[in-house]
Amino acid sequence: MKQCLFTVLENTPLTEAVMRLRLQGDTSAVIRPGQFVNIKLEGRFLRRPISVCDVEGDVLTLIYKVVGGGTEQLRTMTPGMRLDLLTGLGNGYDLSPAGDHPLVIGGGVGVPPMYWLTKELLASGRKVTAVLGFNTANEVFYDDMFRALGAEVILTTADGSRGVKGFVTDAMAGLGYSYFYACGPEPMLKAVWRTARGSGQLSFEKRMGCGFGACMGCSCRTITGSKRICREGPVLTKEEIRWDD
Amino acid sequence: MKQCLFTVLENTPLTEAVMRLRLQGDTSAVIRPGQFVNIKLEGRFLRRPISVCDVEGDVLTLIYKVVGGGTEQLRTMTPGMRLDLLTGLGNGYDLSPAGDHPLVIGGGVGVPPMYWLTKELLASGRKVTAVLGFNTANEVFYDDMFRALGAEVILTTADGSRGVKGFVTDAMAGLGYSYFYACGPEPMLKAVWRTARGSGQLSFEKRMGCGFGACMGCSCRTITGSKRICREGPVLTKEEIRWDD
Amino acid sequence: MGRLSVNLCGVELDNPVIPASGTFGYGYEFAELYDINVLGTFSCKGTTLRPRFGNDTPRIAEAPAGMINAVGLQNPGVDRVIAEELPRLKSVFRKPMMANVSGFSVEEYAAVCQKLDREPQVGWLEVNISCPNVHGGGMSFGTDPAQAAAVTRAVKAVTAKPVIMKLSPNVTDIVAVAKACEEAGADGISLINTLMAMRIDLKTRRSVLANTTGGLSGPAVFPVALRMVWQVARAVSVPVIGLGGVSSAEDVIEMMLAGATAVEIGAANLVHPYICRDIIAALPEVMDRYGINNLRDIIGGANP
Amino acid sequence: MGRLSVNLCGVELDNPVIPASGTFGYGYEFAELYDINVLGTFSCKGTTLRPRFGNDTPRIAEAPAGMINAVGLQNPGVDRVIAEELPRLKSVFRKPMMANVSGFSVEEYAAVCQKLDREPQVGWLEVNISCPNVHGGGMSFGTDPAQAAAVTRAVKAVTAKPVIMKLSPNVTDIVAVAKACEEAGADGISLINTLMAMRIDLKTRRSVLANTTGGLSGPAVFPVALRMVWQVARAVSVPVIGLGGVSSAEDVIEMMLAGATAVEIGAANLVHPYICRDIIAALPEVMDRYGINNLRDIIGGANP
Ligand SMILES: Cc1cc2nc3c(=O)[nH]c(=O)nc-3n(C[C@H](O)[C@H](O)[C@H](O)COP(=O)(O)OP(=O)(O)OC[C@H]3O[C@@H](n4cnc5c(N)ncnc54)[C@H](O)[C@@H]3O)c2cc1C
Ligand SMILES: Cc1cc2nc3c(=O)[nH]c(=O)nc-3n(C[C@H](O)[C@H](O)[C@H](O)COP(=O)(O)OP(=O)(O)OC[C@H]3O[C@@H](n4cnc5c(N)ncnc54)[C@H](O)[C@@H]3O)c2cc1C
Ligand SMILES: Cc1cc2nc3c(=O)[nH]c(=O)nc-3n(C[C@H](O)[C@H](O)[C@H](O)COP(=O)(O)O)c2cc1C
Ligand SMILES: Cc1cc2nc3c(=O)[nH]c(=O)nc-3n(C[C@H](O)[C@H](O)[C@H](O)COP(=O)(O)O)c2cc1C
Ligand code: FES
Ligand code: FES
Repeated sequence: MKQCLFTVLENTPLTEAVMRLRLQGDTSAVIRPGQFVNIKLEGRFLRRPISVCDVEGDVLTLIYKVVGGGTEQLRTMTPGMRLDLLTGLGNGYDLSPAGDHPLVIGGGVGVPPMYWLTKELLASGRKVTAVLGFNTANEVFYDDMFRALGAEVILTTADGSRGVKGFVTDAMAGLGYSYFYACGPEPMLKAVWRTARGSGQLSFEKRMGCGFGACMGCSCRTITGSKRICREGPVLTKEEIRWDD
Repeated sequence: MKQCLFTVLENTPLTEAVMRLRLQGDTSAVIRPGQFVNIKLEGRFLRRPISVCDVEGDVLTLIYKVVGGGTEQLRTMTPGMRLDLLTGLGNGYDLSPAGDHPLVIGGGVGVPPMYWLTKELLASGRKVTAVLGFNTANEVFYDDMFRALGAEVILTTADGSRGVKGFVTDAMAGLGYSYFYACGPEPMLKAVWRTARGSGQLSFEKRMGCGFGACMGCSCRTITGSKRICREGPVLTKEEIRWDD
Repeated sequence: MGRLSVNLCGVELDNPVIPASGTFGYGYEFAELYDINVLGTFSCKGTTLRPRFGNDTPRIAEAPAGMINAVGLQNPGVDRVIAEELPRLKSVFRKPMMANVSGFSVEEYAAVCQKLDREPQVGWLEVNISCPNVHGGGMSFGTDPAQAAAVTRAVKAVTAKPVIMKLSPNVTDIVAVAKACEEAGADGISLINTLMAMRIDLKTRRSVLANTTGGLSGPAVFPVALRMVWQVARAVSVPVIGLGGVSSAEDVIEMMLAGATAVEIGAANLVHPYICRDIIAALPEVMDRYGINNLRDIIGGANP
Repeated sequence: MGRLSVNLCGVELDNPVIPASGTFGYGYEFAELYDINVLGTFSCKGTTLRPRFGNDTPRIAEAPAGMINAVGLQNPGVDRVIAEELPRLKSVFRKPMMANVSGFSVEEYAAVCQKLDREPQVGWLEVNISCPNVHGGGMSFGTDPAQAAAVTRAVKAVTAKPVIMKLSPNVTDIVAVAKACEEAGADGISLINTLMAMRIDLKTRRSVLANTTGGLSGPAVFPVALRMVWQVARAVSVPVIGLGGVSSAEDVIEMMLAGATAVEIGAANLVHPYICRDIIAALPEVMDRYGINNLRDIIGGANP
């Protein structure tokens, strides 16, 4: 983990509510796809956790959805402004078990972390299929970016306004893959966990006090005991996940 | 009273700790020298009261000393930034009893409000002598501005490093004047009140909750009953002042 | 009956927004700024039997997301309030107003309420029991359920107007105090008053306040106030007025979901003089955003 | 003896800065960030007899100038703390540490303290009496002076280490609880724990916390904490540790002027992981600014 000041390079809308933020600074602690950063905003006490969508040299790309006061405030940041970040948080995805043709599954703002993951998987010579799920056509973002990387992209929308009608699990049925990686809202993760064949890794969200393991605010029960989503997570393996409800 | 957004035009140091802030906005509620504005600063709950030093059209000049967190934050404002102000607060000085040769007495950051007052007194055809008191030579500001207006200026410094050595009351001894106006730290006001011949008006400071008469935070006892420094003050007449300690 | 209207102890309010005692004077300072008839009602400066200058100054201090006050109930006394303030108010406010009452003995509370009972402009008596009890060792009436009940009974005996008991949050068990007031006949409960607090000036090494301690209010106390409103609203059957740090339409709705029938706004008025008017104006849009048709439907509507 | 050093219950601290329980884990997360030997000491995560997962999630919420937590004492239980955490800590922290202890009955408190009494790494036992008392109707041990005294006595009976009783601020009379602890043998008092609070999510119309209520901490509570430290420090003769919202060197000094011998820092660590180190580094300059030669000279040095 590192605490560093980053400078805003770009903060532009991808859809009505989703923004892309590009930041310049010390990215040396950001080492694995699936990790996140924790952003301090003036006048808000707790930091806001956002996954790393991409890192290229000293430039970090984050994609966030405006859902409340903090992300609304983030939306007002303009190039040149500075943000205090904790970087390199969380375990990130383990690429070693991916096999030759992993499936990456992203839903909504679970899509961004899959981008860097896909890039790394492709860079290691694997074939990647990406199933990207959204609610409706005008909420879709980054599908072209995944294609540009060289991934096969299957788009789903709940209302069928673009791509396959339905959920990511509908698109997954019948697909062949060596391993899977998933990030998205909890109901999606649960459905993926229930229906996906084979092994995989899933990334979770929890309200966080610190983001680096100090407060026990983000604990979750796994079959191997309790884990802190911010430290032993956010990525858990399919096998260790316990759904309590 | 009005609540308006002002744009910073200038925020420059006059001495090591004293800054001049020029703001553009709706000055229509600012009608009398001796009135003040109340400034909202991001992240501070209470507004900060500052006297009007001058008003020319839609440009307001304030002079403030950096003494704590709020004024420190004010120092970081740069041209183009915006500030939420309550304007036109307080009674201000009554010019009618001034006579033909009033004396204006300012001490430290009590000097700024005397500037606009002096300007108005001169504009009404009066002769003005200004006694301006500071601690030491490099804390002096605005004496030349008073001279440029056409006032006779007597400068005092406590350590004698410029002008008359001593306090404003030392310089006042032997001066002839028709009426007096004073603003400065409470010990100075008390000394002026005790030693000044004839009648006059003195301006006070109190910790304020609102600045416009709603909270009773700023009350002071006068011989005619309690007054709110923010509304029936900050200017009191020599005759009504009661010193309780 | 509009979307915003609520019923407070039998009196219909156009909306639940009420400036809190001590932050709105006797109303007419704000009447210079906007038409205060847009308010549900307002609670006037705490009124005592005799005139009071209050505590020495400084009696205001800044705090993180809030302020501390030790004004100490400055007011002209109930007789001048009736003779001067109420007539003056009449010309700018045509709704029933809430008279906030304080005292230093049970008898004083009753005496003030008895006088105000005769005033047709007064819609409710809000009885502030956080003042120190001079006959009870200095602890406030609001910290002991039995004393809170005693004040309630004494006041109820002298007035036919709805009596709202305003509680201090500086207690171990707010529910016990609220229930004692309800059992003694209170028609409503308002909470919270300020949290006892202090700041020290590092330069002078003295309290920032001449009175040493004061009361914290503003956004800092909102989560504590909300918790107490939640606890009390579930324990009593009379209406609860929620206050403490409210400063947006969202905060009003949060308080009402927790169980408040109406919501007072205190410190925020001092910093943003138009805030009550602006919150009332903002409510319909915020209600739409959260799928609320009528505010009265959501009172106590939150689940644990 | 440096300018910053203070004596806490007979043990010399290099400086008065102590990360507060629950915000610093068992120390080694922070040891990855900086050499935690710069600290006066630190108070570990609240330790109970049996392992606890704590409350359901979400158990964190944002508040104005603060946060609410309902972690619910997640910890591996005292036996694993002794078997695993303390040995692991030894490699990164060579000073005596403060063991924070919780329990749900008097016997549990005593059992945990008895085990920790044998550990040479433990310099002080900090006994948190704000947990609900399962045998006493759910109210916390810290809200009743008699029960607070009972816990103090039980713990003192099983340990020779200094016992610091950590008080809950959710009480009418904090001085009564502090004095009861002192009379029962407490070697020190630390305060405050969190203020009971709540937030409701407008979208779901449910509490933001699975546990419904939680504890408010952070700058918002600083003026309340300072007031309680002031009151308690004047009423007891044992050392007082002040905490609640401290987030700067100035806050440390303000707490000490109010009467604190040492100062804990909680929520601020979560947002600014280097804050304790930075405050310690800033103290000498801030002391110079306010004419303070040695911190120990200013303890309780403020006037009303
Ligand atoms: C590990 C991790 C990675 C994330 N990555 C992304 C991402 O790449 N893009 C993105 O758009 N969002 C992401 N989120 C969710 C994002 O953190 C929240 O949307 C954001 O914190 C909301 O803040 P707010 O102030 O706008 O909302 P508010 O609802 O006002 O926030 C109030 C509090 O709740 C917390 N909170 C609210 N929603 C969430 C949530 N879903 N998860 C955790 N805490 C929450 C906030 O952090 C804050 O403390 C991630 C969350 C986690 C835990
Ligand atoms: C009517 C009036 C006119 C004023 N005019 C000027 C002026 O023209 N130039 C100038 O430099 N200063 C003026 N002051 C003083 C100025 O308001 C304070 O210096 C300023 O508020 C300090 O804020 P801070 O955050 O830097 O200090 P802090 O000490 O951190 O402030 C903490 C709190 O105390 C209040 N406070 C601190 N000092 C004073 C003070 N002397 N008077 C009132 N409240 C105080 C602050 O407003 C704030 O609420 C005036 C004060 C009043 C009441
Ligand atoms: C300056 C000031 C004066 C107050 N005077 C009174 C009063 O006279 N009577 C009373 O019942 N409450 C008084 N209060 C308390 C408020 O009415 C309210 O209960 C408290 O401030 C919490 O609300 P807030 O956080 O919105 O300010 C006063 C508060 C402030 C800030
Ligand atoms: C996430 C979190 C967990 C906490 N856990 C404990 C605990 O286990 N034992 C305890 O005595 N206090 C606990 N506390 C309370 C703190 O130690 C401290 O008393 C309180 O937060 C006030 O200090 P602060 O405002 O600096 O955070 C916890 C606080 C937080 C924020
Ligand atoms: S958020 Fe604090 S431990 Fe995970
Ligand atoms: S500052 Fe509020 S009445 Fe003067």
